This record gives sequence, structure tokens and C-alpha cells, in this order.
Amino acid sequence: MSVTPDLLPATAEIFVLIMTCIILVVDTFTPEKYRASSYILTQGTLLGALLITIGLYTEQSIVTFHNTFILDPLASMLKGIIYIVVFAVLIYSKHFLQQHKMFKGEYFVLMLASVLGMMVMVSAYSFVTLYLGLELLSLSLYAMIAMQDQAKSAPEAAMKYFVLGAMASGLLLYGMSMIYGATGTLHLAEIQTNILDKFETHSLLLSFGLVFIIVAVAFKLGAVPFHMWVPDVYHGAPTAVTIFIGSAPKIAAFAMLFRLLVDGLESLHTSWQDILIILAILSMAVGNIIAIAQTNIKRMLAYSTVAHVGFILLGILSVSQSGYSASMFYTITYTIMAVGGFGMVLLLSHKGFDAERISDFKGLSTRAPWFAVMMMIFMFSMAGVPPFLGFWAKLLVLKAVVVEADMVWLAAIAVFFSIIGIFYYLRIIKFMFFDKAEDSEHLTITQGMAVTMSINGVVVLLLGLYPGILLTYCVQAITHVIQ
Amino acid sequence: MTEAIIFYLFSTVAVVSALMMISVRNPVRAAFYLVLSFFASAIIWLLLQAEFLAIVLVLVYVGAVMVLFLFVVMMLDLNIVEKESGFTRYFPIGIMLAAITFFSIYYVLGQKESGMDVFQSQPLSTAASHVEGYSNTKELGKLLYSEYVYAFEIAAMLLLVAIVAAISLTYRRRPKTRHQNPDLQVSARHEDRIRIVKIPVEERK
Amino acid sequence: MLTLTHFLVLAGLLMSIGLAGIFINRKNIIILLMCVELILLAVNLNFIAFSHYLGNVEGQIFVFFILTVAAAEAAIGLAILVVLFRRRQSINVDELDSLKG
Amino acid sequence: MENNLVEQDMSIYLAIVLAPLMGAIIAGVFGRYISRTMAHQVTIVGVAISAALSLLVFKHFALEDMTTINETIYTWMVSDGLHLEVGFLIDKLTAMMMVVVTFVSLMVHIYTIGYMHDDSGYKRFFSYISLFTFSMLMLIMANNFVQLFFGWEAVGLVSYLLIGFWYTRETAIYANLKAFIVNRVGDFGFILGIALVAMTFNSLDYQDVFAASTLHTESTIALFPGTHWSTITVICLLLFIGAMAKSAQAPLHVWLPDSMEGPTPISALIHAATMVTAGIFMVARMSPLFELSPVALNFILLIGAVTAFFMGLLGIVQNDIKRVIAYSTLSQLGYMTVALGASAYAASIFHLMTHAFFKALLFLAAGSVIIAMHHEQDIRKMGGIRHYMPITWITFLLGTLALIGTPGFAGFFSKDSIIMAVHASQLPGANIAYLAILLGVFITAFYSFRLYFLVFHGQPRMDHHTKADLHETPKVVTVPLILLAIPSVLIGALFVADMVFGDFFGAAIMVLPEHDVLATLAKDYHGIIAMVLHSFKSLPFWLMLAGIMSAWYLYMVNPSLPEKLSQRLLIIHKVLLNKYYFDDINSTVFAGGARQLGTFLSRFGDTQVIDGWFVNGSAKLVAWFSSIIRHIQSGYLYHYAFAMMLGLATLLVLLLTTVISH
Repeated sequence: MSVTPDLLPATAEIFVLIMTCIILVVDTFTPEKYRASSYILTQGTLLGALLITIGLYTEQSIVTFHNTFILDPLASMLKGIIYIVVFAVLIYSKHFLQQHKMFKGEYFVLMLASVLGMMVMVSAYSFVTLYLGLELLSLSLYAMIAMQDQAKSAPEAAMKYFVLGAMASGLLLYGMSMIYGATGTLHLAEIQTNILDKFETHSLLLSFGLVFIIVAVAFKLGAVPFHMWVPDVYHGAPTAVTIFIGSAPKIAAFAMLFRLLVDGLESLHTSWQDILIILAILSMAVGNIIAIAQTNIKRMLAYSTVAHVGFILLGILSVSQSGYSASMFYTITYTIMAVGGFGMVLLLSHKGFDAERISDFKGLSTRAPWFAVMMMIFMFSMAGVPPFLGFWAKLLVLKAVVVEADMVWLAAIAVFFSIIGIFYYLRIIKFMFFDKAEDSEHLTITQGMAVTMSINGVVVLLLGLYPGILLTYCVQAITHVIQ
Repeated sequence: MTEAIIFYLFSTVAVVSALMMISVRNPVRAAFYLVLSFFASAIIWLLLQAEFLAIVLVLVYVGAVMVLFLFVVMMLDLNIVEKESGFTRYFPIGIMLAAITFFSIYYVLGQKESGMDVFQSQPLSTAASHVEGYSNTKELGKLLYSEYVYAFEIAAMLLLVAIVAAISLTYRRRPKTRHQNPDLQVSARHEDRIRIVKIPVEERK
Repeated sequence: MLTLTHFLVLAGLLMSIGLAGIFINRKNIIILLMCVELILLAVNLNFIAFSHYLGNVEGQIFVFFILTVAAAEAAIGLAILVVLFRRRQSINVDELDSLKG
Repeated sequence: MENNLVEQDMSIYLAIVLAPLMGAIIAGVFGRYISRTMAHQVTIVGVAISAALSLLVFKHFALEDMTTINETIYTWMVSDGLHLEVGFLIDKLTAMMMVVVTFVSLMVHIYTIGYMHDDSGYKRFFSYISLFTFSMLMLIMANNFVQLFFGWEAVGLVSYLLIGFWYTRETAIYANLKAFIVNRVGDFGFILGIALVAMTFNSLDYQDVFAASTLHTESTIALFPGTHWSTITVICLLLFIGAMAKSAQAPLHVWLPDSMEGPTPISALIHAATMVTAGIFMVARMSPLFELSPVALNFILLIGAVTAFFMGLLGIVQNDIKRVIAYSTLSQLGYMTVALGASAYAASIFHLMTHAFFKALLFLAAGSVIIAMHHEQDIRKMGGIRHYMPITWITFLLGTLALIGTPGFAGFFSKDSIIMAVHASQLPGANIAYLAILLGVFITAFYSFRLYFLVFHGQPRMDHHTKADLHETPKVVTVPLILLAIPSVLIGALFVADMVFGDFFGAAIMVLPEHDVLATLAKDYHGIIAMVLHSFKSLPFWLMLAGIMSAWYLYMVNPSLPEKLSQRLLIIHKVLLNKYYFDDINSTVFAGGARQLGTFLSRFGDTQVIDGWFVNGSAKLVAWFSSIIRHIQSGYLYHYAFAMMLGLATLLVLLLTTVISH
């Protein structure tokens, strides 16, 4: 047994880790007026990590660190998306951070730490690394939420998230311990083979552990009834943090769901399929219905997230290659749209005013027509209006449900609720284009923000026209894992 | 037999003190009950031959984490209202729910076909027999620094995050406090400290 | 004779108490944080018991990491608690309801 | 050589589609850099190119008998053997639709110059209608379901944009939302239908689906566990739900009358001539599927009959000039649907074509009146306009005559064919449908001439200011009217022999021999003259005449009568006692009764039940429900933890019960 593991596949993680430490040190010795150096370093780290990940891309699965780490196309792809999304998030939030006195080194260190956590989760091939990645991500997030000075609601949001999150990770560990007891190993690959070897019949202990694990993953994703933290945290957190929580961690959560249920426990799919059906239906129903009554845009987007999570679960529960890739496609596209949607909230807010009410979007088409069109693209896409991106994502998931899982009724329920959902997206469009503006303050939109937002909108539009580009990669990545 | 007595004794202590912890109103007391529960658990861990972890539990948990808890409780200067009930209105339903969860756990563990049957007949003492000179600590250390080095590094990062987060959240610079500046102190010259002023002598009129 | 089930049931009991503690307590957030610690304790017991009966040290390794995480978690949780207290002069669970709907 | 021809043709089709799109983009995106004149020139040239090429294509198909073209231009994506493509299927059906769409669109473009002359959204408007033309062409030229759906949604989208064009009007926004919501209901069915097609046939290409359709006649689907539904029937019903919303069939028709809030050119183009007929076109296009499901056909027949009859009744009580025409559109769409149900697809499409011309004419003429009246739309404030606006008057009259089916006019041939076809149909519901559309003829004639008389004849009732200023509209308005009047009169006689009784559509429309009512009718067809002469002896003609006469009597001879009638009819014995009216009781009670019924239906049936309960009601219900259940999110941490625990416990108990039961 070689003691020294192969470090090469983990170069990106090592790079981010080192850079985080460097930023921490550099920031300490940088005077206040050069604070932007930390920001630039952070962005540089993300770009560097992106280059490394692309450089390391292989068609094979490389397992290292004694079966605790895996680098496969799925991991590479999800990591790449995470960097890009976080990169955009930082650009959107820069202005907000400066105005709310959050533009400091610790924030960037925590952000990079959570990115590292996500990377670890995405590449995790053992319960231990998965759990540690999850905690690295969560702990950084708790702290980032509470960081804002003055705001009354931020610590409350952080506290709620913390207590419920800790409880969920307790449940996750409990489930993991059961699986460990039944299979005698913590490594996902061995779990899969051990289950197939040891248990001819259905094992109650395994299913039992599975329930706890699903509950924890459902919490992380925000599926009903484990979604309660989502609206409060999205609402209470500083918008710059909300955009972060609402985007990249969803990808990590998807990776976690996939690694656990498909990579590790696919042989138990008869057990988890039923549970996911319940969660998916509840999520789509509760998310879409409660979103209608919201007046705060962050809350509304939070409930819309819950509804979208229902769709992500639909893809997974169809237990098929096309379902998994549809789910992956959905997660990625949702993240891109969500970044745009929350970015718009940041774009509208200015000194002493957070554009958090939906009515703040009134008359946007006259104040900033270009951005109103961008927002319209995001909303149409989230609503699933063809031929926007969100439509393809929904279509693929539904197709998997109908064709692979043969559950027409479930697809019908999904379509029904997403039609209800169109209602509240449409309301924003109505506000933007048909109502008079209440706020006449001139919008200060930085150039970086404007460019990123435009790129973001165009990406959604283009991917809507050519969904095949992204989908092909998703299918490839999933196919590779399944084999 | 001794093992059984130890187990039942200390598990009773652990459970009772856990129950006390969630039902007392005074957080200081709760913290002490938790400490007690941890102690009892540590002994049960010893029973399971996890010596290293048992020690760590006492040292890290009781020695550091719980002290931190107490420290914060004291620092916050809470005024505890003793009269009101500290429980929610639906306390009974809550208890029922917890009971349901527990009984389903209990049921699963008791099932023959649950996958537990492999362990069922194994008595504690023979479960893991070690060769002479076996050291739990050494064994863990070996694994930790070889197979789990990646996880170990992430855990290190986690602690770093905790440090950064805790400091950045709670540290506040009070504008009115007087604090030393060693940099200035060291570089001070005697000219800065004493100024000799020549006062012209005035004659009294 | 002590079997694995004994230990697991004890862990289950501690777990249920910890979970119940979170949702029946409405006065003091700090007790919620302690309940989280209790849950982790129960989980650790589970792992150690399995590890012992399986003759496999990996479970204990996991416990080692859980202890580390729990310490970090406690630090951050208490930090948030302090921030919360400074902002509101109260850590009453009942008063933590400005975000809702 | 063969290849060359095809390639050349494909570029023609691309040009037909892209020319309006280019116009829309130039006028829309670069609007601020070009003048108003430029904007309308660009878009009109785009649509004109499209119309000219469409005529050329139609010539190829109609006269030179070109073979069907089915070409894929671009593959969007492939997923598990399911191709999502852009492609064209051009046959006689498509070619005919292309001519109708581009021609009417061209007329509307020209007309808009005059109608929207003073509007600030002039360029935007041109951009929208060109965009609409593009979308509609995509819809009809599609060779697969995905593109069909794209066109379907795109025309809908433009339609919402245009209904809400005057978005400063509160009513316009409301109408806009209503249209959107009702169409979502339709899309729900439509997209499920398409999904089911994809699932059943594993292809979304028309050709593949139609070819395989007969293989699936026996297959069933379990919508709910334990039930068996014929797959084809379910597909057809779902698709038809989509058509019901788009083509405004009861009870999903509510959005169409309200859509009259949009500018009149839009009412003509979208809400009369083209978009609303998309549903009819779709069913005809899918005839190989619908033919296999008698259940679906019967359903279509009944829905069509209900729409044709009851929507016509509502037209009687309207006072807004555009709303009367809108209800007439609903009723005519009902006729088309009835024909579809009776498997007389050719007759339906034929009526679609004639209707497109004369209804566009009516709308544009009404628009002309509205311009002259300074945007007054209430017919009670008009009257005697024929003296001031002769061209509008004559063209409107021609349109009206065509609409009511005066023998010789375009509407006569198409409508009579439908009535005969339904009479010959063997479906169980055909008798009721026949009765409904027969009575519909009377009603159509009645409300059409009521409108005509009130607007163009009688004493002028407008204020002095308007009256002094009343004059014929400019040439950009009248020329399209004249150009549309020509086909409204002639097109029926020109094409009836080929399209309805001949084999014009060939393979484009499939009818099973046992359903082929038109073939039965064709045996009795002996030329246009014979058909006209025969009609004088038939019931529809006399019903039509009765309708005209009743309108004439009530609104010309005795204009105070309807007013009194509607008051007195409330207490019937008073009317009976009144001998003065006694002689006229036969016609007037019926007319008055119909009026009452129409009011009742409009007040109660339409406004209360459908608008109030279904559309607004469900929206309110959801909003109310939402505002209630949001309180689950109480803000209390222990409630959240409790919910999580409840979820966990439920899942555990579920797991255990399933295990125990095994």
C-alpha cells in the first residue's frame, strides 16, 4: 500500500486552499484603501481553479487519496460551473458589499472556503469527505449570513439556518452510521458492491439509514417539508449572500444527492424512489402556491427555488440515465437563472435601499429597459415558457418521468403546478412593463455588473436556443458515472 | 456481568442527564448536565474499546467546548425568567413525535431480517479481540495520516474557517476604548516623551 | 450479555432526546445548541459501536472528524449567538420570528 | 436536377418565413434609429415578399400539382432518438394557409399606417405584427410538433403583447392577463398531448407519427392506475384542449371578446383571421390521428355546436361594434369546429379561408368607422354613416352578406357545405349539432344586420362635433378594404368545387371512408350555379332571410320596439295584452326571447360562471389559499424543527408499514 497518494487530481482543491490562506495573510497587511486587492485575488483564484480543472479534465474516473476522492467528468463539469457562478456572484455583489461594509478579507476567505467545501463535496467518494465538504460549506455560509452589521434580520436568519442545518447534519450522520453498520465501509464504491454482495433481500437497516440520509439531502436542497429555512434565510441574509446561497450550493447539493443515491445506493432505488416522489410533489405544490402570496422578491425566489427543487427530484426519481442527466441539466440551468434573478435585485438596490419588494420592479422598463428585458428573460425561463432555457429543462425532466418511470400522473401534477407557478413570474413582468415606477432614484449600475448581467441574460437566451450544447455534456458526464 | 452493570449504570446517567438538560431553564445547569452526559458516554465508549476517542471526548468536549458554552452564557448576562414554562404549547405532541422516532429506531434494531442478525449473537468482549500490544491511538493515528490525510486537511481548513468566522463575527472595535499601540511604543524616542521647556524667569514686580 | 443493539438503542434514545429538545424548547437558543451537541454524541456512539462490532477502525476515524467539526460548529454557533444577542438583547427562541410568511 | 429544384424551393420557404422576421427585427430592435416611414416600409416590404412568394408556392401546388415537400432544415438537438428540429412540411393545406396568412397580414400592415397614424407606439406595433406573421408561418409550415408548439406559443406571446398594447388602459391589462391565463389552460392540455405523442410514437415528426398512427389504435394508457384509455383518444382530446383555448371554443372562449381591447388591426389579423384559426388548422393537420378516435370527433362536434349557437346569441345583445364582430367570430369558429368533428376537414378549412377574408374585411371596415368616429365604438351612438363613408359602407355590406351566407358570396359556399356535411354525418351528436348550426344561421343573419342597420342606416345619433367631422377614411384604409372585399365575394365560387368536393388537399388531409361525408355530398354536387339555385329551396336560406327581415323590422321599421320589448318582456302578460304587438309576436318573441337569453347568458353564464368562477375564481382561490398556507411559515424555529421531525417520522413510519406489510 503506497502511503503517498496521488496529489495531481486534487490540484484545484490544493490551489484554492493555498490561495485562501494567502488571501487571509495578504488581507491582514493590506491597508483599507487597497482592500480591492483581496477581491481581485479571489476572482483570480476562481479563474485559476477553472483553468486547472479544465486542464485536468479527463474522460476517466481517477480515484485517489485511498478511495476518498474522485475526479470524473461529472466532478470536473460541476466544479467548472461552480467557479463560473461564484465568479458572477462576486461581480454582482461587489457594489452591495462595499455599501454594507462587508467588503473585507474575511468575507472573501469564507467565500473561498465554501467554494472549497463545494469542490470537496462534488469530488467526494466517501462518507467522510462528503460530510466534511458539506460542513465546510455550511459553516462558512452561516458565518457569511451573520456578517452584516446593523441588519436586524441577518443574525436571526443565520441562527435559524445554523440550528436546523446542524440538526440536518446530525440526521445525515445518523443515516450514514446505519449504512456503515450494514455495509462495514465508508467508501461509496465499496458500499455499492457490498450491498450487492451481502444483501440478497431488502435490508431494513439500509433503508432505515437511507431515510435519514434523504432527509438531510432534502434539507440541503430545500425540499418540502425540510424547506422551512429557505425563505427565512434567503430573506434575512444580506442580498449579496442570498445570491450566493441561492446559486452554487444547489449544484453541490445535487452532487451530494447524486453521489449518495445513485453512486452509492442505487441498488436501494425502490426505497428512495417513493420517498422522492412524495418530496417532489410536496415541493412543487408548496413552493408554487406560497410564492404567489409573497411581496418580497427574495422570499418569492426562495419559494420558487423550492418548486424547482421538486423538478430536480423528479429527474432523479425516474431512476434512469436520461433522468439523471435531465436533473443535472435542470440544476445547472436553474443556477444560471437564479444568479441572474438575484443579481437583478442587487442591481436595483442602492445606498440605503435594498430593492427587496416585488413592487420595486415597477416601471423598470422605463428606468432601465435593457435590464428589464434581461429580467424578463430570466422570469420567462424560470416559468418554463418555451423556447426559453427553463422550458427545455422542464421538458427533459418530464420526458424522463413519463418515458423512463412511466408515471404520467406525476408528470401531469408537475405540469399543473408549474402552470400555477407561471402566475407569479408573470406578475414581475407585468410590474416591469405595465406599471409606473415608484422609485425615481437614478440607478447606479457599474460597468462590470452591466456586462455580467448582459452575458448572463444572453447565455440563458442562447442556451434556450441551443440546449443541446449543455445537454450533451450532462449526458456524457452521467453516462460515464453510470457505467 | 461487570460490563453489563457498567453499561446500565452509565447509560442511565447519560439518558437522565440528557433529559434534564433539555428540561431545565437555566442554561448554566443545562451545560453541566450535558457535561455529565458526555462523561457517562465517554465511559461507555471505553467499554467499546475506543480509548483514544473517549479521552478526546473528555478533553476536547468537556475541557474546551463546554467551557466555551459556559463562557458565552456567563458573558451574555441573561436574565432567566423562572416562572414561565419553557416548553412550547404542543409539548405532548412533540414528545409523542420523538417517541415515534425512537420506537421506529427500536423496532428496526430489533428486527431479525433488518441486517442486524450478523451482530446479534456477538457478545461485547469477543467482538473485537486485539493482539497484545495493540494501541487504539496508534491505529487511529496511522489511518488518519495515511488514508485519511485528505479529510484531515479539510478538517484543518474547517477549524481555520471557524477561527476566522468567530473572530470576524464577534470582534468589534470600540471607538472609545484606549488601547496600546506597541508599534508606537517601541519607536518612541525620549524626545517624544519629555519636552524641556525653557521658561524665562520673570522677575517679580 | 451486551450486544450491539444495546448500544444502538442507547444512541437512538439520546438522538431522540436531542431532537425533541430542539423543538420543544422555546426559551433559550443556547439549549438548542447543546441539543445539537447531544445529537452528535448519539451519532458518535453509533459509529463507535458499529466500529467495535465490525472490527473496523474506520468508524472511529469518522468519529474523530465529527468531533472536530462539532468543535468548529460550536464556535461558529456561539459566535452567531453573541451577534444575535448584541443586536437584540435577547436569545429567546420565541422572539426569533421577524422572518416569516 | 430533382435535387436542385428542392433546394431552390427550400430557399423560397426560408425567405417566406424570414422576410417578416427581418422586418420585425429592423423595426423593433433598431426602431430608434429609423423613421416611422422607414419602419412601415421595411415591414410591409418584408410581408409583401412573403405574400408574393406564398402565391407562387400556391401556384406550384394548385396548378402544377407539385408533390409534398418535407424537409428538415436544422436539427436543434437530439435526445434519446427524439429529434427536435426545424423543418417545413409544405403541401396544399399549408400552401393555402400561407396565402391566407400573408395576404391578410399584408392588408393589415397597409391599413395600420392609417389606423395607428397618431399612436406613439407606431414602430413597435409594426414590429409586433411582422413578428406575428413570422410566428404564424412557423406554426403552419412546421413538420414536427416541437416547431408547432414553438409557433403556437410565439403567436400567443405576440397576441398578449398586442392585446396589452395600450397598456395604460386598465382594461387592456386585465384582458391581457385573462388571455394569458385561459391560454395556459389550453397549453396544459396541448403540451401533455405532445408529450404523450412523444411517448407513444417516440418521434415528434408528423410523418413518422402519422405513419405509425394506425399501429396504436388498440393501445391503451393507464391515466390512473387500473383504468384503460385509448391512447389515441387521450392524445386527441389533449391536443384539442389546446385548440379550444387558441380557437376560443366554449368554455375557453372568454378571452376573445376581451381581447378587443387591442387595436383594431390586431383584432382583424390575430383575433379573427389567423391566430384563432390555428386550432382549426392544427386539428385538420392532425386528421390522421383524429380520424382514429370517434370519441374525440364527437367531443369536437358538440363543443363546436355549443360555441356556434350560444356565442351567436351573445352577439345580439352587444353594443360595442367590435364585440359584435368578435362574438360572430366565435360563432363562426364554432362552425369550423363542427365541421372538423363531422370529419369534413376540407369544408372546415375552406370556411377558415373564406372567413379569414370576410372577417378581416369586417374588422377593418369597423376600424374604419371607429377612426372616423374618433374612436367611439358604441353602435348606439352611430347611425346613417353610409352617407358619409360610401366605400366603407359598401365593403362592410359585402362582408356582412358573405358572413351570413348569401347565396353566391364566399361565406355561402363554405357555410352551406358545413351544414350539409353535418346533416350527412353519422356521429351520435350530429343531429343536435345540425339543429344548433341551423338556428345559428338565423342568429348570424340577425345580429349581423342589426349591426349593419344600426351603424349605417337610420338617423345619425352621434354628437354634432363628430358628425360635422365625419368623412371617408384615407386611401391606406380603404384600399385594403376593397382588396379584401374581392376575395370575400368571389373566393367561394372559385374554389368550392376543388377544395370541398374535389380532391384538392389530397394526402394532406386523411379521412376514413366511413367518415367521409364530403364524398357523399360530392355525388350531389353539380356545379356552382346548381348549388346556388338549390339553396333557394333549402332551410338555411329562409332562416337567413328571416334573420335579415327581423333585424330590418326591429331596427329600421320600428326602432323603438326592441327597447320597449326588452322592458316589457320581463312581464310577459303585458306583452300579450298589448294588441299592437300581437301581429308581430311570432318574430318578435323569438327575437326578444333570444335577446333575453343572450343577456342572461352574457350576464350570468359568461360573466358570472366562466369569468367569475373559473377564470377569476380559480386565480382568487389560489391566491387566497396561498395567503393562508403561507402562515405555516410561522417564523418560529421550533415549528420548523417540528415540521422536519414530522417529515422524518412520517417517512420512517411509511417505510416500516411497507416493510411489515410485505
